[in-house]
Amino acid sequence: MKPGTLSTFLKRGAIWGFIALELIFFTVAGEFLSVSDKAFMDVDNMLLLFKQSAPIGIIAMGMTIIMVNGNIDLSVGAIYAFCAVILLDSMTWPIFAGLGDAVIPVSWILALAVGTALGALNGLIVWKTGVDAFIVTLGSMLGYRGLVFMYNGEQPTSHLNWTLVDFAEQQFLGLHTATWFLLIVTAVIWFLMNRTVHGRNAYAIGDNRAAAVNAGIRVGPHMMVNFMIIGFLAALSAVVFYSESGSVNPNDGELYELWVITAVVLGGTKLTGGAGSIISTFGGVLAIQLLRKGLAHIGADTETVNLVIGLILIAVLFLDRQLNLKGKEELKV
Amino acid sequence: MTEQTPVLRLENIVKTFPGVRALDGVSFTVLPGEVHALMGENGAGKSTLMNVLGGIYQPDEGQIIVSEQPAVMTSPLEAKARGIMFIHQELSLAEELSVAENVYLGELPKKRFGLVDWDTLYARTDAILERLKVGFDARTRVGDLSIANQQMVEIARALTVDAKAVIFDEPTASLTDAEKVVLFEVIADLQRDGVGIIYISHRMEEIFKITDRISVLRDGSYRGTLHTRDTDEEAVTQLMIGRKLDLSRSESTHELGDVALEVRGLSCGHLFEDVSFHVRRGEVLGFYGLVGAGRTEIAETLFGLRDPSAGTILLDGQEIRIHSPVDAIERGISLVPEDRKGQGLVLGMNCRDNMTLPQVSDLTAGPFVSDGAEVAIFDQYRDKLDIRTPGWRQLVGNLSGGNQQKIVIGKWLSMHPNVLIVDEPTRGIDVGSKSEIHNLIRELAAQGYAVIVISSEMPEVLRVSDRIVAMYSGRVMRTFTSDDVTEDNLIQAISGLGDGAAA
Amino acid sequence: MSGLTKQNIGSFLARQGILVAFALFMIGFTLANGRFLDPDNVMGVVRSSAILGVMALGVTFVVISGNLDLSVGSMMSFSTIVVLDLHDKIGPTLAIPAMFALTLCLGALIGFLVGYLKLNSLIVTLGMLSAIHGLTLTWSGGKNMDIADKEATWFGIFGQGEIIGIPVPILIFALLASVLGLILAKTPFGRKVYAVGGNGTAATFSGIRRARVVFSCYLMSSFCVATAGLIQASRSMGSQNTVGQGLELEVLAAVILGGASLLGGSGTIFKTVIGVLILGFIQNGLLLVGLQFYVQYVVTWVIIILAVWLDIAAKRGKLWSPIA
Amino acid sequence: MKTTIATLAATTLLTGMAFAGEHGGKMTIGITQNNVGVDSYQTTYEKAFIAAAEANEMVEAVVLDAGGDVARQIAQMEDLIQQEVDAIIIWPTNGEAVIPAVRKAKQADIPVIVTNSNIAEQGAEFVASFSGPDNITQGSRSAEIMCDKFKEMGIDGEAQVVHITGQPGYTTAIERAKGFEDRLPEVCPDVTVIDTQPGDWNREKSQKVMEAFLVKYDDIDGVYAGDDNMGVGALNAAKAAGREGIIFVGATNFAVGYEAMERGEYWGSIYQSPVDDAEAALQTAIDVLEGKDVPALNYFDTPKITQDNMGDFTKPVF
Repeated sequence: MKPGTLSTFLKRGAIWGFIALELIFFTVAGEFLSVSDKAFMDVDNMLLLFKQSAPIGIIAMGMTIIMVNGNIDLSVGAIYAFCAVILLDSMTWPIFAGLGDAVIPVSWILALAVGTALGALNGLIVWKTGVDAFIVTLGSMLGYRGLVFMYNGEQPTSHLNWTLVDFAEQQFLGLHTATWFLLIVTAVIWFLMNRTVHGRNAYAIGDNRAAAVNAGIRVGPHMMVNFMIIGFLAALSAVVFYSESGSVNPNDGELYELWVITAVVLGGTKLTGGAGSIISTFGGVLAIQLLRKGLAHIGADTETVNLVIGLILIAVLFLDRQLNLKGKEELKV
Repeated sequence: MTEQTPVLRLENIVKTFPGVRALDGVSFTVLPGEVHALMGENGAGKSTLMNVLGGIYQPDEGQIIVSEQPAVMTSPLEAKARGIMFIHQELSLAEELSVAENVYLGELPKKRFGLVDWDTLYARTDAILERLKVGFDARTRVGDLSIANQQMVEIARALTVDAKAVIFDEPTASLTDAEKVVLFEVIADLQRDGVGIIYISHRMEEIFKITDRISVLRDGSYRGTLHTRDTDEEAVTQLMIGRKLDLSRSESTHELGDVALEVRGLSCGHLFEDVSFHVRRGEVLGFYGLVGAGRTEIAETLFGLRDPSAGTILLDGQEIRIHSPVDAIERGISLVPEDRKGQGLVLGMNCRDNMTLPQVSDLTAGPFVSDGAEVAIFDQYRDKLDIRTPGWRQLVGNLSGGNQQKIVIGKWLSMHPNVLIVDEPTRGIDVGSKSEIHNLIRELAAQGYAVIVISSEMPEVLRVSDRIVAMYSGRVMRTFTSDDVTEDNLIQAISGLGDGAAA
Repeated sequence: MSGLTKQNIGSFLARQGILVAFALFMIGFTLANGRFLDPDNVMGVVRSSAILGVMALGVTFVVISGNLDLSVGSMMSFSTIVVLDLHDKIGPTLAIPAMFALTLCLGALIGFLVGYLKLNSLIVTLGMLSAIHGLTLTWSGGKNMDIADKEATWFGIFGQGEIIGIPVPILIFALLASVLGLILAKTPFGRKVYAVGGNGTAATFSGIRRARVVFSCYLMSSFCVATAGLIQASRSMGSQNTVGQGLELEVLAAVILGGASLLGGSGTIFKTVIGVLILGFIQNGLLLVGLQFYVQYVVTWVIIILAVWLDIAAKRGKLWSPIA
Repeated sequence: MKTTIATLAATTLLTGMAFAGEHGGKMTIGITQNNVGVDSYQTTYEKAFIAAAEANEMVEAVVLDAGGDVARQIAQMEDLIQQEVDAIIIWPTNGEAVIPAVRKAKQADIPVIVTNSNIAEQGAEFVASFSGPDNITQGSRSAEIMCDKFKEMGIDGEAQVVHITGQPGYTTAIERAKGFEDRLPEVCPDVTVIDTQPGDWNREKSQKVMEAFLVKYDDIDGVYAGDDNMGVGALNAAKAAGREGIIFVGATNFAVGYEAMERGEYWGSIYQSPVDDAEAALQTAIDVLEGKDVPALNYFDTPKITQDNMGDFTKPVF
């Protein structure tokens, strides 16, 4: 066990070390390359970092549960867009006309309910048909996106409500509304995963599904609940973001699933399930946003950003494997 | 005993799968405080019966009666709730979770709002671990435990509830002798508490040591129950396979050839150190030791799957280096691995393709694989090894364990190796096929192959080997010849006692 | 074992079920628009499916070997841009082999990372998707690439030419499908691909160089991508940097529709071709009956789930999953 | 490009000495573009913008790319506000979603100039000026080009047109489609638009769409594509199918379109230079900062280009 301790520490801490490295690099490089007079590690800039991490971050928390469970959800980007459409469109529905600004919570709840329902549909299909979650959600990624387009053609769906925007732009104790949502979601999901029976069962199912079945855990409904959670969180992410921006293009949220999965994997969650930590996922989300922000700060252009992000993902995977090597005598398979 | 109320009664259970009558009217009774062995060849219906009992399958006919109450087992949880506990043969643990979470898997103690009650969980688990006299606590991560200790975690599960009946399915497969003793004490404890125990094992010596009665299944039907006291191995075996078995050791009557393989001072990290031995053509060299003694790792090193940190390997007197299985195969070393399903076979492939896999590149006509050559090889070894399969197109996953093992052996025999290494040749294989495979190994030696057999079962090593290397904790303790080996000195050697400590 | 035949029939029916559904679609579309089965239209669908199809052939190898390739779309953009750029600089005779060499290098890199370094293919190819896009943008400076004098080159043959009345892209697709189909079904290498995907450990224990097989699969995939890029470039004689964007998922959908398991070890080239054609005809049929493009997303969704579900159901002999 | 900015920063340091103490002497202008790399118009725009900023020693530019993602664009707006740039130029990914972010800039006293495609009306009050082409007018002009040609050919009484639009959801695509579809019935009431499908600004996609159109309709007289890239895709499809005599009209004259016009295969388009676009945006920003009076809608002219008058225009560089 002893030789493992250091590598375990390195592994757990790796993402934070990476974040520190990014901060140092961009601060130093920013001094030479940035036209801005402001330092990279400015307090306001760091506060923005949290806020800007929210859309991906909120979904990533759900993805951590799904991946710990041994599944994957590729449809989150489409769910995100669909819920945004519901959120903004429902504010103008005639039945809510008399509500005034009271329509806001109603639309929120509606959007969250729709997100949960779409997640539940994914979960139900995975449960009842036994088709692999990758395929099920690859399909619904297309299908849900199709629904988004069918809803309003190719037009953006818009409803700018300034009350809502003002709320979304609020800063409480210096933190933006979106940041609060991110922090609360992180805390709640951490609690769920570490303190509740449901969370512990999620690890057990991802780790050894047969064992979980034998122990009488109802794997099907359990997974469906998790898909509902990620559906809810994708909707919440949409609610938080579109409350502030008020208009959604039908192709919004495309590729979000890839960013979310990247963040979760950077945070060290095993793709095969059974292991993963919410706090590390949080680190993974920050690391990605920091990378984007930092590359923009030092004036890197689009092609460099793509290249760097792709290579870093592979490099992290490689490092993770090196840390897990057991030494020369390991079995070569 | 007949006056007691049975804890568990199975009445006329029938279970059919499309086209197969897997269980055909099975009935038997488990009394409180008895250890009841359930025996049968693989495919006789034991697992199906247990799955019916555990609520994974619903029986088509018949009844399960727990404490004289008819029960419908709808799920594993239902079975558990009625006091029927299972200890599974294949480890069913979540490695990333703690011991406590594994022991109480599926029914973690809850507080309000679905929160885990950690204090209760750890306290209860520690109490159980205390009974099992293990050297780890409830908070240990299961992945950090040895295989044997993981098995103990599995066993700890049986003690979480006031069980009426506990089913042990091959519990000793990976336990050391010392751990077996603890297990048998636990079983005795349960017996004293009036728990009925179903004990499933292929190991006769255990059956005769701890059970009270033996029920036998064959081909899905119930063949009778014997009182252990009043019977012997032969009678049980006959009931199981419907014929007599030749259990005697076939003495080698053939001449030994030259030394085929010699190993000098071979080490691989801490897995094994300074190992030396040799094997001649026509000879079976047995490796005996506990799980984790380094036997399998030696085989893997000889097969190029691990890099040795020191020592030399000589094949026919020539020093060689083996970097990969490809190297090993080229030099005529073959390995029948211990994990048949995980390492030996591609279960989704048909019998022929599995058998010809190592040489498929050589079986070509032009750029393509030659169908005829492949089928010829398959037919030859199917006949030679008496592999029972409807045809070569059958997927290997659908065969019984014994036939699967013969496919793996056939795969390597068809490569005409100089040295054949067989790791746990009969793990999970029923008695009938077991003796066939033992005879096969003897025959191979007689034909001039140099054979190395690794086994954890003493009767097996004693039966097939000409010489036996005893290992303990990565070192060779002593090498026995068939004349000087006894059960006692062999056990001493593999426990790190004995006189070979200096080796 | 007497249940075997019954199961086989069930599995047979389920497999045919996909084809039956496909046939129903074809009939429906034909009734809705008489031109659907018009030879010109059929030829047109096959021709426009050729690019996707050629890529799907390579990905079939990767998927059967138990891995994924999400980088094919991005890599196809790269090939297209590179061959177009080099066409005007060094001429088509040199540009084509140069582009193939560069694309194969990318395939080799992925193959090295996944095969020899044993990194997870989902993440590696996800990373490569982004990195190769960056590479393409760097190469082109973000500009569209166009062949300056489109009349003076024979380069158009691969995308626009016809031989005995059959468009060259279809011929390339058919030729490649036949060759790769034979390789997969009949050669020792094909057998090894199935073995590695079916049980990689057992394959290693049987003396198969697993890393080399995986590496070769990615090399094949990148060869197919380069071919697709060549057809694409030749067809339009000019291209944007994003020409292949999103194709990776369509390709994967086609391969899955064809019945290859993402766990590896099963699938055939023939079935992949069927999968490609199903996608192509659905897309075309919906366009012809005047449905918006996004209806196709929903239809594809339903078809994918149904196809895979029926396949699994046939294998386990039960419609519904036994998971509690 | 990194080096360009590095040199820019370095020269800034040097020239900064000369301006030392003169607060506000230099203007920092941030720009967040829609999606560089998606087509060469945007790429050429970015290069032209950097070149123009470099040429003006009074200007420092922070150039960002939203990659087509609204969330990223809003984040970049926030970053620019936080960095306290003097003015922000935005090429919106979504004409409405960025309004609150624009308002935030306004509240921070940073003037915002919208470039290329405008934001929605509710946002007008927060914007200092819009600089770019008038996409609705462009759509109408394309309709006029097509109608005139039909009249010349004498088929304006029965001609049938198919319409291939840009990427769904993009303001430019929506506005051009609207301009075209509103104007066509006004000038040529008897010409019918028989089908509309998006080509996603993508030549290959457009080619596929056109192939299906060609099978579906025997009689297609005209094709209107949201830009020349798609127009050329459609042209390729028609050529492959051997259908002749179709009038192709596009917008945003790309080099490929220009060449096709030279060959006489493609009838007309709208001439729009990304260099003009970029320079106009930068100039508008400078004018705003210098306190000049700037019109709210600062359109730069995008004239019609057809085979008849193409000699008056140089071949586009993108």
